[in-house]
Amino acid sequence: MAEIRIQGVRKSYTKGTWVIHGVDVSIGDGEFIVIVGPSGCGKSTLLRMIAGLETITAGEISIGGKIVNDVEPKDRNIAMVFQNYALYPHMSVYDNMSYGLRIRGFSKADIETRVQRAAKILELGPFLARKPRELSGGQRQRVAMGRAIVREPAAFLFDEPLSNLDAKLRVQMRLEIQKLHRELGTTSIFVTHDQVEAMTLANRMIVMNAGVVEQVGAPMAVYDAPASLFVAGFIGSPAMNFLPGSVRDGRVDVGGGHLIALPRPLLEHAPAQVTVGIRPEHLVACAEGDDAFTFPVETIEALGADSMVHGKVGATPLVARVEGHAAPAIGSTARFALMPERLHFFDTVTGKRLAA
Amino acid sequence: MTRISLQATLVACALAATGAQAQTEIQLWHSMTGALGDKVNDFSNRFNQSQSQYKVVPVYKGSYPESMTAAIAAYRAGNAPHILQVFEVGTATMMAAKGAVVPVYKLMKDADEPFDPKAYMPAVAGYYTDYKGNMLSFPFNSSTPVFYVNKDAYKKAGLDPAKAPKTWKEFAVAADKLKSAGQACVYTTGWPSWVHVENFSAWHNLPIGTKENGVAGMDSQFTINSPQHVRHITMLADYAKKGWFTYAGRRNEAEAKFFSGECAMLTSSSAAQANIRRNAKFEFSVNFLPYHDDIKGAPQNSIIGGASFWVMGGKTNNAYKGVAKFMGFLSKPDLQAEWHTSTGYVPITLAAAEQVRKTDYYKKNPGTDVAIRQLTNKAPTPNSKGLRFGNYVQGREVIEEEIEGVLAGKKGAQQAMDDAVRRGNEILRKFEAANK
Amino acid sequence: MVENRPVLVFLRHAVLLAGVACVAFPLWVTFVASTLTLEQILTVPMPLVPGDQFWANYSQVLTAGSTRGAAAPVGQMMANSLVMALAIALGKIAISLVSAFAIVYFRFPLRNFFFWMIFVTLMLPVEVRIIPTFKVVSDLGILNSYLGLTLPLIASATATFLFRQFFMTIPDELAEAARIDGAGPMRFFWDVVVPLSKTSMAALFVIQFIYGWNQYLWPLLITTDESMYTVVIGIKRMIVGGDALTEWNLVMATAMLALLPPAAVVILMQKWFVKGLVETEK
Amino acid sequence: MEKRVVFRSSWLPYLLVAPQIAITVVFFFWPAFQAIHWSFLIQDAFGNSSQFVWFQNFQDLIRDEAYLDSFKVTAVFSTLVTFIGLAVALVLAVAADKVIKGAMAYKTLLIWPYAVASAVAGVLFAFLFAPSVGIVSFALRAMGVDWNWVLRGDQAMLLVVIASVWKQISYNFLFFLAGLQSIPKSLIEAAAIDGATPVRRFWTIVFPLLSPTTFFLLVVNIVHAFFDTFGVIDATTQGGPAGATQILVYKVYYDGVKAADLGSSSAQSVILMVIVIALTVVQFRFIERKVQY
Repeated sequence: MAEIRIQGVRKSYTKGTWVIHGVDVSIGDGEFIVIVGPSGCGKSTLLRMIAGLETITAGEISIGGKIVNDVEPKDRNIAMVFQNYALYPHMSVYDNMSYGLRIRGFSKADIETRVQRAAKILELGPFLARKPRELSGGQRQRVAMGRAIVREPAAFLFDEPLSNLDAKLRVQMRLEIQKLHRELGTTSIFVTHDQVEAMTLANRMIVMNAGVVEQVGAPMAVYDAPASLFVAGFIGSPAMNFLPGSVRDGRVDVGGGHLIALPRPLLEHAPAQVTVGIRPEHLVACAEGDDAFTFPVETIEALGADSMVHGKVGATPLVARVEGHAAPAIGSTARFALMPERLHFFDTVTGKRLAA
Repeated sequence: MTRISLQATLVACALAATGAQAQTEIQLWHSMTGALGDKVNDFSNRFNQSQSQYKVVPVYKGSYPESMTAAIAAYRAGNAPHILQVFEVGTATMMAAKGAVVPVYKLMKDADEPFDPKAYMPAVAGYYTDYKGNMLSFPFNSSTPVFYVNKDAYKKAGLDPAKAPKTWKEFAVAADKLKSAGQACVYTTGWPSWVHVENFSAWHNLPIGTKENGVAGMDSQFTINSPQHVRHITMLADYAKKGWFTYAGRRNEAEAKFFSGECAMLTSSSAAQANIRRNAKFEFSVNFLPYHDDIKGAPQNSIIGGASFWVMGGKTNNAYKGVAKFMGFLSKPDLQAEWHTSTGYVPITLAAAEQVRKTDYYKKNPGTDVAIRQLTNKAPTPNSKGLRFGNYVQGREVIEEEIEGVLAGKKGAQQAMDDAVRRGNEILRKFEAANK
Repeated sequence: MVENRPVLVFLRHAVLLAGVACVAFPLWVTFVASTLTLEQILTVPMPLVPGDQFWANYSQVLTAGSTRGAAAPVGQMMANSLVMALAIALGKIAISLVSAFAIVYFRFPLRNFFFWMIFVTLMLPVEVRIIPTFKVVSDLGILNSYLGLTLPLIASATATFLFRQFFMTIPDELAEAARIDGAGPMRFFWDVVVPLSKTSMAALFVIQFIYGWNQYLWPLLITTDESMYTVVIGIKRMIVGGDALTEWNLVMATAMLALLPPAAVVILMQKWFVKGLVETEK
Repeated sequence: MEKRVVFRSSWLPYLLVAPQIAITVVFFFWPAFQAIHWSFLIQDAFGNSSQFVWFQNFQDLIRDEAYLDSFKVTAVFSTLVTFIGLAVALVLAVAADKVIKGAMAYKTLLIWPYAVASAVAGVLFAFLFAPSVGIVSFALRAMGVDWNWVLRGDQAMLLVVIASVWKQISYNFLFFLAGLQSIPKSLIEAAAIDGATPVRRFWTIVFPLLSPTTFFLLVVNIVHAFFDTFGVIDATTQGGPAGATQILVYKVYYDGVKAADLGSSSAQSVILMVIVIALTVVQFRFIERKVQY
């Protein structure tokens, strides 16, 4: 169990171009941290630097209070689960799980107890003698986790471990990982590009974009108050609607004849260009006559529980989430009420959230 | 390894291991296969038993070019054999290799071994003797081309089997008859350059090259594009066109065509006799090579082919003493007579030839004396005592290529022989340059 | 297949059977000749059904060799061929495996230089530099030895490339997992790379075994000692019989013996063979 | 393509490449430089004397019509071997590709000649075509063909071509078959639905799609004809008659080994090296293109 501190960490492969621009995070003991972001944002690189698989160009990483910049991966007391599982194809499940222990010179009995314990937790008992190719994707994933567990490391590092699984299995494994974390309480860093995984698994999440940490925080905090246009667009599904506009008389003209009032605290130092963010679920259908936000319905996506209503405000496409059977007819004008406390305002130029 | 040499090696090893007074081992690399190889082993054994100081170890090293290549490589690598059997066309190369070889006359002198060059047959010894009359290598197996005739085929064609053609004119008459009688292949030859260029020249007292066929100096030039040479090659091409002559290849492939009865006449090595006798299911005669009676001096004498023993340089004096003793042993008339009668190669000493002549061997084996008689038909002239051309392995191939070109109808004889001379001279010049 | 007209099917089988017949004909004649006496072969045309000299001819060549040509027993030559083929195949696999491992899994100065050095050897078949190579081997004093027979043929860019290509397909994560598991490079090499390369090794082994067994020019040059002959050159030497007539029955028996081991390897290990062929050339 | 993961060590990689590099240097580079050096020398057979002659060996070669002939022979020989070998193998592969019953048996029966040493193949064909005892020679004579390859260059050429093709067919066959089987069935089915006849389908769909395989085989076969056929030639014609089958490699061997003319042989080696390097570059470029593709 350990605390992991990342201070001013930067990475470049070729001089002058930074892949990671300087990350400062500290991860508490036993915390489950998810690093989320689109592909190429540097999240995996960051994880691999923690693992010791990539060199650290600048800055410091410490695990359990010890600076590990120049420590070999094997000596960092971490275990890692890879996206493609990285199981040794020619070894049995048992051998895969015990390989690291064998190299470290654990006694046979010791290895046996540890592997059996992990197998029990992961329900891998019947498969110990099998080769990885004889297992299903989910089972392989579990073996990969088992390999990490037997080591009883200070931290688990997960590199997109669920992305090779099908949708259903992914949900199931997500729950299992959660459960595992509850049982073991090991510090875990989990990298994913899937914001649902991030939301569901994380104690805190780190949202990264283009080598920069955009926001660090508990999932709901990030959801409620995304720090930037990027985070706002990335977290939440369907993505938040963005209505860019210019500010006039304390109101944002988002086109289509709609003017959205800026909250009072922002009035004084609002920039000229402001983007208003509205999550689709926060557009609440309302009856005719109200002071409504209207647009013509272009398409409907019926998902069952919900229906997505697509349209345009000015030139800006917009999605609203309504109750399954409450979808308006295509061609009709949809009317929604805006909840002022649910609106997000961003500086269109810098992309930053406008805060009082 | 042959069994005998294996034993020899084992014995040598055993001796070395027990630390007994070691015999000096003399390596002999040869190219004698089958019965000939057995004979070489036999001679070596007899020599080894005749004394206890030296032990000759014969090793078969593949065909002549292969064994020569091996020896050259071994020399360069510093472990050449003491004695190397080299075929006649390698003679000039070996002679030019100063330092790599020890001339036999010098070897014998240094070892105080009795040695008289005059005791050797001139037609044989001349081939391996330098301009000053010093014998440089020890002739071992020598043969000469002779003319074989299938008597049964002659009979069938209505020819007199007792009268083999003496001249090419007579040959044409016989060939015509044989052809008309339905003989599939009238005449063929082994070793085309040896028979139809080298021996043709000697037999008709024509030079093959200037400087006494290269014996007198490395700056010789080929002269095989003379009108007589061209005429002979033209004749062969003409015969081939008429179906009187079937080309069978550059080596001894023709012999099988003769003893299988396919071809009725053959010119090839006298050493092929044993083989032909074993395989032929018909009567045959051995005769002098045909000649052109309108060329002055013909028939002169033929020249030899085969191989001689060269002594390689860089060995101990003690070993050379052994080598000299071995050569002395090999020249003994008894041994030579035995070699001659059991293999078909000619005896190398006059004494041996005389010894065989005194027996009734030739009567019992008609034809076996043809080679000697032909070689000694007249006293050798500068044109007929032998030849010595540098890199003649290549030179002979060039000549054969050109002859093949003529026979295949690709070029005329004059053109081909001119080309052969030009290309051959280039090889000679290169050899001269390399051996300055 | 789109359509299956009987005529087309018939045609296909006919073509294939003709192909098989053409390919097999020389083998059949060889086999037949190896069971005849020399006299039977010399009666033109020779019979095309096997004779009764099978044991006579084969035991003759295996134990004693030809009576007229080079008289080395073929048994010894087969042993030499086997040693040579095995040494070349295993040696190539071994040195190519480690050098490919170094080139793929390490970054070090001169890495590219070494890589190109190995690549260039692709361009220089032994035939092209045969004489100077011979000289080198002769200078090293390893003429007429197994070392001389095999060493110069052991360096092979093809094998190195095959392994390099294969290593490239081993997921990076495997090495990373091994590093995290605490394995050093050599441990990773032995525990992961070598076991994973087994199929490539098997494929390469088949190809290189054949390559080694069938070497001709090289052993022809550097062996002058009959006890070092390989069976392939042994046959050739039986044909250049000097003044004697070739004993075709024995030559053909030897030919059968020379071609059977590699043919057996190809046929029995067909899967690896095809894989090896396709992969070494890609 | 580069590996993401690397191990770090200042000495281990050198140790690992050492055997291969050592052998490469000793048996490839040293001899290659030696060949270049020797090509400027004239030496006697025993290496007792040598002179530096600059480019004379090369000049001699250029003027030597036997050498120029050898070039022509090599060109003719490799063209014939390549095209006949490819054509026959392609026909067989096309036939085998569509066969379901006995496909494996056919394959097995067709691939074994690959295992036969070219020298042994040469011996087999030398026997079949031997002028007096050869059974094929007999058949040819019976059919009235004037068969005598010891004299007739074109027949000798035919003989070595047949032997080389025989040996190379299995290789070509395997690659063509693999190539054919990698062509998606749906393409051919689509063409069939478009109404293309089998022959038309072959030329318009299958053959173009096979072109990478064909090109690859083309290069491999040329190289094969250049070098691997040494055994065939040495066991049959030995370059004759009149140099009609003397390919470049054989001449290098002959001049260097049998005729002990090291200077000329080395100069020929150097020229051959240049040719091989050119061929390799062609092949390499092709591989590069294929990778992009």
